[in-house]
Amino acid sequence: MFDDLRDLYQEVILDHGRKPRNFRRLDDPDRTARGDNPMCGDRIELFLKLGADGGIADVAFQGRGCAISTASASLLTELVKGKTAAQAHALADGFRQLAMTGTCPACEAALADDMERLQPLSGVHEFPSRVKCATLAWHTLNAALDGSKETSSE
Amino acid sequence: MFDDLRDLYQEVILDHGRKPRNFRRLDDPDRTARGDNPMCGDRIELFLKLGADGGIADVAFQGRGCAISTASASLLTELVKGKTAAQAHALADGFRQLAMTGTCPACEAALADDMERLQPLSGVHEFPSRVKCATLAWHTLNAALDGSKETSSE
Amino acid sequence: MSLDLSRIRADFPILSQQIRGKDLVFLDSGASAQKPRVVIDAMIRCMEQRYANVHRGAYWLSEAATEDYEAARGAVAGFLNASDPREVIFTKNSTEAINLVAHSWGRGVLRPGQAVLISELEHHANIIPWQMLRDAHGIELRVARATDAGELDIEDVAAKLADGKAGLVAITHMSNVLGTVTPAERLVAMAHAAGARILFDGSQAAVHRRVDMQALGADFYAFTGHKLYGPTGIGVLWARLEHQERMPPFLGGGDMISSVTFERSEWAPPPAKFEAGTPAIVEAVGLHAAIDYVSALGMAAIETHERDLVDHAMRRLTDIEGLSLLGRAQDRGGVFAFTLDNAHAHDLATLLDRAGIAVRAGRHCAEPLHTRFGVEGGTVRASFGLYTTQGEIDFLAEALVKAREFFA
Amino acid sequence: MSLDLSRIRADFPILSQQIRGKDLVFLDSGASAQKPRVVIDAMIRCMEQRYANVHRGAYWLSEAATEDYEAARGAVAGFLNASDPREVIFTKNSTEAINLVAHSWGRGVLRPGQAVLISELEHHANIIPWQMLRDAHGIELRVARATDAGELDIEDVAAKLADGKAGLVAITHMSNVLGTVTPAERLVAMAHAAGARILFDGSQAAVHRRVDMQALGADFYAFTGHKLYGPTGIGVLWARLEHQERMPPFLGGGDMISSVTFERSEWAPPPAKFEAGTPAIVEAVGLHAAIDYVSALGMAAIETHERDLVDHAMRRLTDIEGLSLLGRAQDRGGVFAFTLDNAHAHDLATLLDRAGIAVRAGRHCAEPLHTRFGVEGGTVRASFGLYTTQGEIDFLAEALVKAREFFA
Ligand SMILES: Cc1ncc(COP(=O)(O)O)c(C=O)c1O
Ligand SMILES: Cc1ncc(COP(=O)(O)O)c(C=O)c1O
Repeated sequence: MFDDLRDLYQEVILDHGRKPRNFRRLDDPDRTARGDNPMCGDRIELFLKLGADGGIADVAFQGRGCAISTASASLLTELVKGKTAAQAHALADGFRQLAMTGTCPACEAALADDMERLQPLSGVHEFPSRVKCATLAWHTLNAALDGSKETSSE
Repeated sequence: MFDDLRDLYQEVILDHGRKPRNFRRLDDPDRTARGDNPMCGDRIELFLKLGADGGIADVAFQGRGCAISTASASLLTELVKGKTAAQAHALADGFRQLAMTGTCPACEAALADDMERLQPLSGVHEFPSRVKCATLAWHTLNAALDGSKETSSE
Repeated sequence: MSLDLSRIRADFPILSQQIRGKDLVFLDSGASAQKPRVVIDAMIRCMEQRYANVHRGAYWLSEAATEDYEAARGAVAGFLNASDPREVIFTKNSTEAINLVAHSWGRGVLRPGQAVLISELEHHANIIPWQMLRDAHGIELRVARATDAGELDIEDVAAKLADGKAGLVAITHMSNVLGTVTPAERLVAMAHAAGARILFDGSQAAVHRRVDMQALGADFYAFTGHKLYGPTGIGVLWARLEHQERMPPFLGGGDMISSVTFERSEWAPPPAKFEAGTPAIVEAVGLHAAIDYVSALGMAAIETHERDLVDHAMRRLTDIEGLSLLGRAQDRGGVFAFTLDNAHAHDLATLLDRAGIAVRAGRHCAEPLHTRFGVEGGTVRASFGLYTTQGEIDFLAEALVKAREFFA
Repeated sequence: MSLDLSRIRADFPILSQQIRGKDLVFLDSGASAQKPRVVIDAMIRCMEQRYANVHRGAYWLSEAATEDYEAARGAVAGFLNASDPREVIFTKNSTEAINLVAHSWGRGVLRPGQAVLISELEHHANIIPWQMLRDAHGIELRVARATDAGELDIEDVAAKLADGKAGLVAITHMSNVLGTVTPAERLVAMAHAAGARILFDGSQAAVHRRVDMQALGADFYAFTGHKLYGPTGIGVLWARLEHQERMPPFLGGGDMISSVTFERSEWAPPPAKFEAGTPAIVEAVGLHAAIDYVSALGMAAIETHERDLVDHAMRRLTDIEGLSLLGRAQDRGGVFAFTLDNAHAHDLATLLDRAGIAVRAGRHCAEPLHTRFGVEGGTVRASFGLYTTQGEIDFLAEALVKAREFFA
């Protein structure tokens, strides 16, 4: 009945959705931001710890969301750790592109490995109402890096 | 081009429209009322002088209106003079019936002569947006008799 | 008299569509209902044969359009068994209807310090306008509780009316999440006994039951065209003339005045006073056709059909492991909100969509109600229309079982 | 590029109708325009194939409807050359659009004691909301004069802005009675130089000219769908995002909030904040089709055609003995209001109707303007659309001559 949905809900997604990585509060974070998707009531909180060089030393999240937004946030935390703010913004841009169109031809070669790991989320581009679930964490990341407190994917 | 409109604009109407009878203010009236038709901006003022018996001793009107509302007011003044309030109300009811449907089968025999004189206005029933023009003066008459000050045919 | 479902379904062009190769199983009528051909045809005829702006046009087309527009008002009055068509004010939807009352009657008649009593069952459309009135005008906002079964807690209503401070009770006639139908007659009696006026948000109820303004005795009643198989862009506020008389206008503009100078304007008599600007002419004509359609089927027959659907859905849904229904009111209509273990509402809706089933996921514009029932994320909601079949409910139930496996 | 009138007329089903055996000569487009087949078809397609409530539906039909609704917003933004589609707020008509500004921006941003400057040219929709704001909020209402030619008296505007008390200028972009087009760019410069914001009532102008928000630089612009060959039940308020951010919402309800508790609610970002409740989905789709239709013809071509009609009408109408035109502005569109000796406007309209000519009689929701021009009763108004022909104007002129004889 739902076989063609295995494209959207690939095993990686279901796995990260069920057992999100870095799913906790950071003590004493340097930056936090909240993201809201009023459409489905999803809400996440993202915590960043910045290194002396301004890079992302640690990152974690909490909140409640669907499999897709949870998996996306979970993958995010794995990928942006160790990146500079500029690198993280670039990856967020690339991911938004991927989620909306299914590919990111404009993405730099430097992002290739990360984009590869995000590939399982590319299926959302066929589900307009779910794109926002996938991008929520990334909007929130941008907001946290820019120092704004709240964001909404609507 | 407008030949079939001779039914609506019969000579009587055009004549009363051009040269309305009793078109003046009454000095020291016992009752006055104003009638408004916001649809076309028509506005009339009706003046009544009552006799010792409560009957309509004199009646006149002023204002500005289309041929139909002016003719209707003019005919009204000719017809209700000398009538009791009850007779005038009955005639107003009969006329409203005539204007809306083209006839007044329910009208009492006592009204027959008056209704005959109002017959030229019966053509308005085919012009829904003009019925209010024809009935404006009669609404105003009712209002004057009942002692209310203003009325609107809308 | 029972409904001939296959004939009815043929009346709705959209229902015979295939979506991604699957038959459409439309279970989101509570959000907005589909339109029968007669409604579409009435709108076409209006635009092709009898269209012009209404009122104040002294020519045939404008007279025809005015006649049709006012006939629609008459049809609504008949549908509600109102005693006078002037009690019917056309708005753009329920939301505007409720805002109109909050704004005009709320600021014009309610006094600061008085209270408005709503309930935990409300749709945002019957919450936010009163919050805005509270903040602008200094009234107190009280909220009557819902019981765990999802019914209105009548004792709490009584308690919150007891001090006589409530000037208005504004309550849903049927919850768009739980399906609960509130005891309207009783609420009218309670409100009036406490010296308060009462407004019903009938957005859901008017679609599923016969409502009768003369029998009910309420003060205001709001509903919306697009849920009643009519077009978008039109709603109704039924309001007693005595209230309309006392209310200042809401929107200012053409057609709602009787005279204008720059110094002051005089308002037109009700209901024109509340219908500023060019109204939704084509939509009124469409709503008229929708009312004729449901009236010809018979609201009683529709109610019976929906009662059968509710019983059937109750049996099928409560059978499903891991499914939790929100609310189990005695008196309820065809709206079911639920959660399923392991599956977030949004993921579930996406799965069902792939099977051709249209349901809504989220909080259905009733966030406080979800909070009340401890649902943090959202629920999936299946809501029925007069064209819904038991077969569709069976298909939903099967799909839910499979969906649970998918996410297990 | 000129318009192919016979093809265009074939696009409008209603124009091929006979009314009481006479060809329809529809000269009331200023009140509401007729609808081309593409608009009707788009609405049918919406209801038969792509209908559901928008936003928050995680299924195909709702996604399709949402896409169509938002595409309509994009089309309006393109039509107005707005820099961002979020500047486009859908309302039910122009009247609601102006009331929205008067209410939200007026009470939220204007301070008591500040002034709003309107003009003698205004439609009631751009008078009454400001009177209501004056009475509720204590602002001063100023009225710029019209000259005897029916133009806006620019010196009077300057004088009334001179003390810097005006917070808002709210002026028609084209008079619905005189046809006068106001010097919009100049007014923007004057308003801004005086520290005021500026709103245009574009209900008439947007139909006849290309309007360009980026070039104009105004703050608010309102227009209405049904005059632009679109459906009833939909209008547009274009508003800069910075203003939208500062404005409290107008109607409260679903879709305009981001979170709700009974204590307080948070508003959704613009423009959702101003679109409470189920929007006019089908009507937005119809308006989109109307915009595509006029855009394909080209606003420049439409303007040229209408300029020819205006020149022709000027010649033909000024030839008629006993006819007095209201206003003779240099820059004008296809709207002519006049009186005729011996014939009251209403009688005249009835006569013309019998010849198949649809014109409006009265004060056209601009009572103070009629007072200004010394017209006590009303005028007859003939207004043109893109489908109007010179032949129709000739026919009107002949009928007027005969009508004068009729009443002589
Ligand atoms: C100049 C002007 N402003 C405002 C309006 C009001 O438009 P609507 O009735 O669609 O709100 C009209 C049309 O009636 C108009 O011509
Ligand atoms: C109970 C209830 N009230 C109000 C509304 C608002 O209706 P509308 O969006 O048509 O204004 C709805 C529908 O969304 C509803 O279900």
